Amino acid sequence: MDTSQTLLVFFGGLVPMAAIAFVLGRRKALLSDARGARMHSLPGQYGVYVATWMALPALAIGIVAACAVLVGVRVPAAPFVLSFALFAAAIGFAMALRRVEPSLRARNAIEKFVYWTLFAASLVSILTTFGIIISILFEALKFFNQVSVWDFVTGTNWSPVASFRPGQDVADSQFGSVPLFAGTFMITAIAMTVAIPVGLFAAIYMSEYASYRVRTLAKPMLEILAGIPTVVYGFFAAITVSPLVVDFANYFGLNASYTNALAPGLVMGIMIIPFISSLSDDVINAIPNSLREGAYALGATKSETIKQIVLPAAFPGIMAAALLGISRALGETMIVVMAAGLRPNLTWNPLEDMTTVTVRIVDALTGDQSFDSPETLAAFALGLVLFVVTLTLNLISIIVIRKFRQSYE
Amino acid sequence: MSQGISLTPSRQLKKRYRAERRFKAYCVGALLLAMAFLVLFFADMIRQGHSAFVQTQIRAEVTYNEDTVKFTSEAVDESIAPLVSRAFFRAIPRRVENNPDLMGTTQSVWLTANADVDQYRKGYTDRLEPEMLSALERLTSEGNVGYGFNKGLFFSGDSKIPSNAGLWSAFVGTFYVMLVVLAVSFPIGVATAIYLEEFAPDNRFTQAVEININNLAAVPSILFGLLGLAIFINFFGVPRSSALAGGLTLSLMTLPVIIISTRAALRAVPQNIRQGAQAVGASRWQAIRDHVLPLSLPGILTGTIIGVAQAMGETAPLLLIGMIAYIPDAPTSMTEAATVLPAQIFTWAGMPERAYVSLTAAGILVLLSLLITLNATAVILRNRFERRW
Amino acid sequence: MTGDTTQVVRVPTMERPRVNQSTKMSIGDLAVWYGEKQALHGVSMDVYENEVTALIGPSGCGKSTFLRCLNRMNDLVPGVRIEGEVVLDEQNIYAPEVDVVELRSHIGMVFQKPNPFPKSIYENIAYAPKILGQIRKRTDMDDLVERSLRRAGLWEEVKDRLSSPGLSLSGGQQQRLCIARAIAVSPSVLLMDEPCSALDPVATATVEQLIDELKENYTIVIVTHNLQQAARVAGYTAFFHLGNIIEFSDTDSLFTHPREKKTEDYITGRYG
Amino acid sequence: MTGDTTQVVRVPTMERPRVNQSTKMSIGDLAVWYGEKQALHGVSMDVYENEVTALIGPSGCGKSTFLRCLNRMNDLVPGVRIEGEVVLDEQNIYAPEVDVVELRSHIGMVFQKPNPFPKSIYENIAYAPKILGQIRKRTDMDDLVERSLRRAGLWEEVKDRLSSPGLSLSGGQQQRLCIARAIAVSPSVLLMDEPCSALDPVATATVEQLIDELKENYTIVIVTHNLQQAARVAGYTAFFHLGNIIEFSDTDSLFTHPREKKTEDYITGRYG
Amino acid sequence: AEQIRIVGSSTVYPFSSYVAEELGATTDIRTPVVESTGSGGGMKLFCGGVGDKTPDITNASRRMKPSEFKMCQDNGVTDITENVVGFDGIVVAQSKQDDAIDLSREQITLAVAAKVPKDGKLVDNPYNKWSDIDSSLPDREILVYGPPTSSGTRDAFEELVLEHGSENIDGYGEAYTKIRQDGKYVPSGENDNLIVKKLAQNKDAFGVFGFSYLEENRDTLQGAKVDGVEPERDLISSGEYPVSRSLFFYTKNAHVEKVEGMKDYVDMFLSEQMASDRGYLKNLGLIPLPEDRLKSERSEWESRAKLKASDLKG
Ligand SMILES: Nc1ncnc2c1ncn2[C@@H]1O[C@H](COP(=O)(O)OP(=O)(O)OP(=O)(O)O)[C@@H](O)[C@H]1O
Ligand SMILES: Nc1ncnc2c1ncn2[C@@H]1O[C@H](COP(=O)(O)OP(=O)(O)OP(=O)(O)O)[C@@H](O)[C@H]1O
Ligand SMILES: [Mg+2]
Ligand SMILES: [Mg+2]
Ligand SMILES: O=P([O-])([O-])[O-]
Repeated sequence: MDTSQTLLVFFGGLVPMAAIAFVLGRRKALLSDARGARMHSLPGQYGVYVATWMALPALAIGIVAACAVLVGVRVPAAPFVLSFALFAAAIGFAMALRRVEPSLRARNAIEKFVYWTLFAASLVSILTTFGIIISILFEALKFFNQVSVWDFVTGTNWSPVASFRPGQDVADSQFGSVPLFAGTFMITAIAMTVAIPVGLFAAIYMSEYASYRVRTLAKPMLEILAGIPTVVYGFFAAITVSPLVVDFANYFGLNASYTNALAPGLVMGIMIIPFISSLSDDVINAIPNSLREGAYALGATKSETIKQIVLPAAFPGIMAAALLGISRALGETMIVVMAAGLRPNLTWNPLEDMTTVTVRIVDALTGDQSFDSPETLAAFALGLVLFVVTLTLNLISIIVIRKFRQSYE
Repeated sequence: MSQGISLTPSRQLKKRYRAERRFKAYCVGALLLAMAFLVLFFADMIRQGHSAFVQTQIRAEVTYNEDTVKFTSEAVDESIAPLVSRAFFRAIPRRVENNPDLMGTTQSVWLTANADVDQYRKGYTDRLEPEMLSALERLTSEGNVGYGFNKGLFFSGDSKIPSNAGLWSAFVGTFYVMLVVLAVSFPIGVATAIYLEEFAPDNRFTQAVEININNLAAVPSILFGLLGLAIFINFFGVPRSSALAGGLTLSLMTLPVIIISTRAALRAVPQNIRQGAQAVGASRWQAIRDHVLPLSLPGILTGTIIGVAQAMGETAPLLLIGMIAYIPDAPTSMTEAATVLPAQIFTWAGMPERAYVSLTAAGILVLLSLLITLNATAVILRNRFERRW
Repeated sequence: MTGDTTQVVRVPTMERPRVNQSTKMSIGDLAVWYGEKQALHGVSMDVYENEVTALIGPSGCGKSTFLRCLNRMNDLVPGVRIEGEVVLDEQNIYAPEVDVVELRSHIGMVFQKPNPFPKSIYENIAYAPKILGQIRKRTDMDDLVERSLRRAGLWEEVKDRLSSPGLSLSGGQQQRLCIARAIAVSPSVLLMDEPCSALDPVATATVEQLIDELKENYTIVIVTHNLQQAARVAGYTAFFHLGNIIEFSDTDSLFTHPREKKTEDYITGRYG
Repeated sequence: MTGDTTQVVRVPTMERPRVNQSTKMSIGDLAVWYGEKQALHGVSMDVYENEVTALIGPSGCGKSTFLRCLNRMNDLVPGVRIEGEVVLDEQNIYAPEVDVVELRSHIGMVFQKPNPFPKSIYENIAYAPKILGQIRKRTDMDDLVERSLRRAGLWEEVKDRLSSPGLSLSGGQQQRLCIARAIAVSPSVLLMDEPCSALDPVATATVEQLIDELKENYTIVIVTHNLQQAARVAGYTAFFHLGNIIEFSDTDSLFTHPREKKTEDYITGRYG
Repeated sequence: AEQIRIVGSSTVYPFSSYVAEELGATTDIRTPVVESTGSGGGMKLFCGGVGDKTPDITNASRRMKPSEFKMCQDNGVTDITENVVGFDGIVVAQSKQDDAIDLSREQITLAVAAKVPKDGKLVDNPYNKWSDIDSSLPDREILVYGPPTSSGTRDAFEELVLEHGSENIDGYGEAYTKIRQDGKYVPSGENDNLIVKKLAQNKDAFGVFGFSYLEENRDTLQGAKVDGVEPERDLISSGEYPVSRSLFFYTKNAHVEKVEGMKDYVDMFLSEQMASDRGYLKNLGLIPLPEDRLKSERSEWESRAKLKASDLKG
């Protein structure tokens, strides 16, 4: 029996059984009700109670067995597991049905079940974070077995040697990640130079000046910017903006590479505008109107009120929004994969090409090096650092925003 | 006693008003800049992509006989054959097989030209051999060359022959992937949101979960790709490149979006509705199920649509789980290899042939119209059902 | 008006029988904390059967908190801690074996802001009897809906549009709908937290009259910030201040001969 | 208490000179709409110089709306429409040539909830004189800050911590800070919208006393929901109801011999 | 499985996917899925085991490494057939508007190696212009766009040009190790339209990439002669052009019977119509095998010749 058949039998058996359990549980409750007993819960609730107790043990066994198979532990054959599960279901059913009595608090039991189900769902997000960490950590550790963390973090030279043929000396490789992070930060800085002023001023306009109609028009427009997929931005950066930057640079007698850092930086900035503007918009709107009125009542003009009262009050929130924007820019992949260079380059000149952490990750994992070569493993090390950096930024800004919101609630 | 105070602007106030106007101009300017970019972007995409929606077609006499089934390029005139897309010739044997009546006939049909001819006519490249050029000129003067709607763009799968390449398999793949995303992230996301908003005690653990969710919403997408590769494919053995693998990976990315917007929707339902229900003897869950959820449904759906739209445009994680590959046939199940629209766009963007540039832009236009439709639906839903309490 | 004149505000009160009342609820040493903050400091009092008891006091003194302890609605507030006992018909409702959901179906509650469910008028009334399993047959339910609406004095106004949304009613009608909803499950006690403060004078009068009728069958506890309202509808009044009961007695004596200085200061408008 | 007894609530009032007052502001036929909804229906009244005028009336009757028309704060509400005239020192403040920003610097305002800026105490006071360009020198500013705080009776309490944030003060101190802030630019009229409703009794008493002192130099209009407060602080009182002025006269007569039935019903607590 | 899965080299990917498409279009077999994972990544997946979830064929732009072969064996992938399907020339291209140029491998080495001999010692590469290396070369800045370290093409370029070059340069005492990092050699994506623009715009620059890419952009690019030989198809095929490598694919024989169409796919790949000198893949830039070599590859395939560890040594 293959997996899908097993699943079919499993659920094919479970669903009708649960239905029967429901009917029987409900019937028993109705009977005692008819006999005049004062039932604690509704008859249907007893039905659900019995069905749940029937299905739960079977599901538990199924899940345990499935996990065991996946992890590679030897388990009895599928038919055996199946019959075992059905047996457990039958026992659960019998016990639950026996307990259906007027004093049984079926509603409370269901309530509990719902609670734990919801709770279990909320664990998925935690598991996701663990999943990310696990999937990066082990490979990253393998890498750090070969390359010292210190060299990785402080080295300014990134030049892995191909490890295709036997005899190539991998020890000649250098994995100094500074140039990669420098490139990443350069592009991020360019992006934020675009995104923060434009996003913030646009947010101010929309929350303080714009009429209702302008706002209902402009907001969705900005949301479109947020909805454009990054692969599309990447194409635009590579095909349209990069050549434009080169032409511009040439016009001023400057030399620009086709994979300059400026083009992806600019486009990334545009991508981040809506993040900044909508977060700032939130934050500015959270400033109570009473502060504005206080300033107006003293004879302040609108811009004075905004600049001197609203913005300073909103500053922590805006700061946090900017941090979130930065974290997004650091981790952005498609734009730089398509439009930034591959050359680790430590420079201040944004017209030169430079590479970024995410570009390197993608390049190493989709490139030709073997899976256990240091360069491939380096991708995980880079991923780990990236995760830690963005995690830190996210945490700071999430906490700041929470605090900020609380202080104005 | 202040007598006769002046209520007209003083000189100093006039100066303040100038600063006022300047500041407002910055704000308007910022918004206009963002809008201008949007316009520029769309104009550019349309400029690059519009031509891919039509294709050069050439009318020619096609002869079907034993010979031409074998040596397919002889089915049309020798001078015309080099202008016609290879996709036509290679399909001749099967076409005859499926429709034996064709055998021995000669028909005048419109054939799709190959990419070189197409690109030449659209003014992108100029590299036709002299014989081809003269043949093309002759055909044009005879009225046997024209543009036709590029049906293949929508109804055929990927191809290495640009004139034959289309988005169909990516459409179907996207559909499957989104099914998975919905099936996984909607129930889990809504359940998580209900738990956090309605049930969770205010303790460290809950706070950790909340912060974790907000963090997940901002974790670089490429890291989700690493997760998909390590956990779903390598550990759980989900088939590589499959809609299931892609969908599960994207589900985890969509989850925070749905959770956050569902929580907002739940929070918008006034507390007194819950209290009213509980005060008449409804349990907590009954109050939520019967009153809160129905009221917050529009908000939940809006968030879900936006989350799905976001997932639909995601590419980076798919790079790592094998969905960026040559997959021309539409998948027929969750476990078959599938590709999605943004992945297809990425593939085309990297193709060396020039014809793929406009195909890429056309693909982008198609994807964007899908996404904008989805988002517009969400906005309309939100405006329609938004309730002020 | 020069010098220290005294200004007279008339408060009419109504006739009320002065029989010896039996105790419906008895609250003993009730203390409530919200997190670190203590909102009630060991409050004790009795609620008499088929009587209206008013709770008055300045804003934030704990009236609502006290009221919400009587049907354990306060359990829902995160971080709340409650000590002491509330005995309803000889049973402490804070005893571990008490099922709160069950309890609340015996003690109805009406809130400050009318909060009908965003459903039809009919469903507003029918919801609770349905989920409590009290009524199963459609015709029984129709009867119950009519009976409840009649009691709340709303039947004539809405009988032709039972399926229109509860929110389409005016504020006063909504509040009476909420009262109808509360009495549909036949509770024995009715708690009301400033039920008229969001209503206009006409609606207020209607609701006050309704309260007067309901006390035939229900024990009613009402929070109000309107002293005159307390004087008009309540047989007994408790004056709260900073989480303590300062004075509790029959309404007449409390208003005419307050025993405590604080009470007097409050009812003469020196603070609040 | 049986039968139709009358209950007495004492309202102490203070000595007040009965001189003929000159008019500071004169409101003529003021009507306000919020969108379709009319909130004021042609209200006319005078505000006398160096007097306290109280506005009373049930919730939603238009008191705040009226008050906010006096310094054109209502202009800021989206969708508002205002008709009629408000004359300040012989000039209609709704005339086209009037500059609102200039106007507001002449008419101070204090709000229901204390709203100090999230800045230091010093900066809270210095903010307006600075942007208005009234004071340039640092020492002048120091003087002004001290003077304003003294007037608001706050100087002694805060003189050692002028640089700590305004929000670190208690509610009553914050409200006095807001008053100090308002008088720092030497307005001629001071508007107050329920300035004590968020304060405790002690803070309320301090602010009331402050108002009493300020009326030496300022014309004050105050909205209050506390009838006793109106009686305590105001020389004149206007009773609003459903967007109309029902009655406007000196406070004593309004409370002791209301001319209108509605006024009487309101001050005796039949509604509101 | 009902669908053939092919992974591996990005260099072979265009040819492989073209054949896949042809197979899908002309027969009832489902079009195989072709993923470009790089030679190394392909080997990893391919050698991961036998069965549904593993690929049937992997392409490679180099031979399987013994370590990879061992991994295959360990995972039960024991019956593998190896085929060469053609050659890939690695070209040094420049703008068509430049003067034609002839570079020796030694000159290229001196231009891009990290260390070069100077006065008997190995020093950091001092050359900025080609004319610094040899006065007969043009007065052009050295600027080479070439494959990144993650690419097999880079590896081949280093092996076939730089190692070879360094061995022939006097004074290059130790083995060549590295390409210079000072910006004269710019790693660039291989399948990147930008590289064409870069070369068209910057007349100084050279680009290093696969022959097929030059073929596709003949209208703007020209190839430099290497050691006096033009990068022409025939010259690469005959081995006269010095920088070329073989392209391989490996077939998992255990799957041939189970996966519908695998045989047809390989047959088609090796057919006249595709791989021969008159075949279609030529148009995509594949350098076909000489006729007899192609025949022998076909017979290897027919007999499902089993790859042995000893084949891979040397
Ligand atoms: N959920 C809560 N969390 C924290 N503190 C609370 C909460 N609810 C009430 N409090 C505090 O408990 C005290 C008593 O509040 P309560 O609402 O019982 O007063 P009240 O007498 O009903 O006032 P009001 O007349 O304004 O309704 C107040 O100081 C209030 O701030
Ligand atoms: N911004 C607004 N938009 C629409 N309607 C408003 C607005 N502000 C006030 N109103 C309405 O105008 C009427 C008068 O409101 P106003 O705030 O002036 O009353 P008020 O007498 O100050 O009441 P309160 O004592 O509750 O403060 C009310 O019905 C109110 O609902
Ligand atoms: Mg209360
Ligand atoms: Mg008001
Ligand atoms: O993908 P490669 O051919 O360069 O290994």
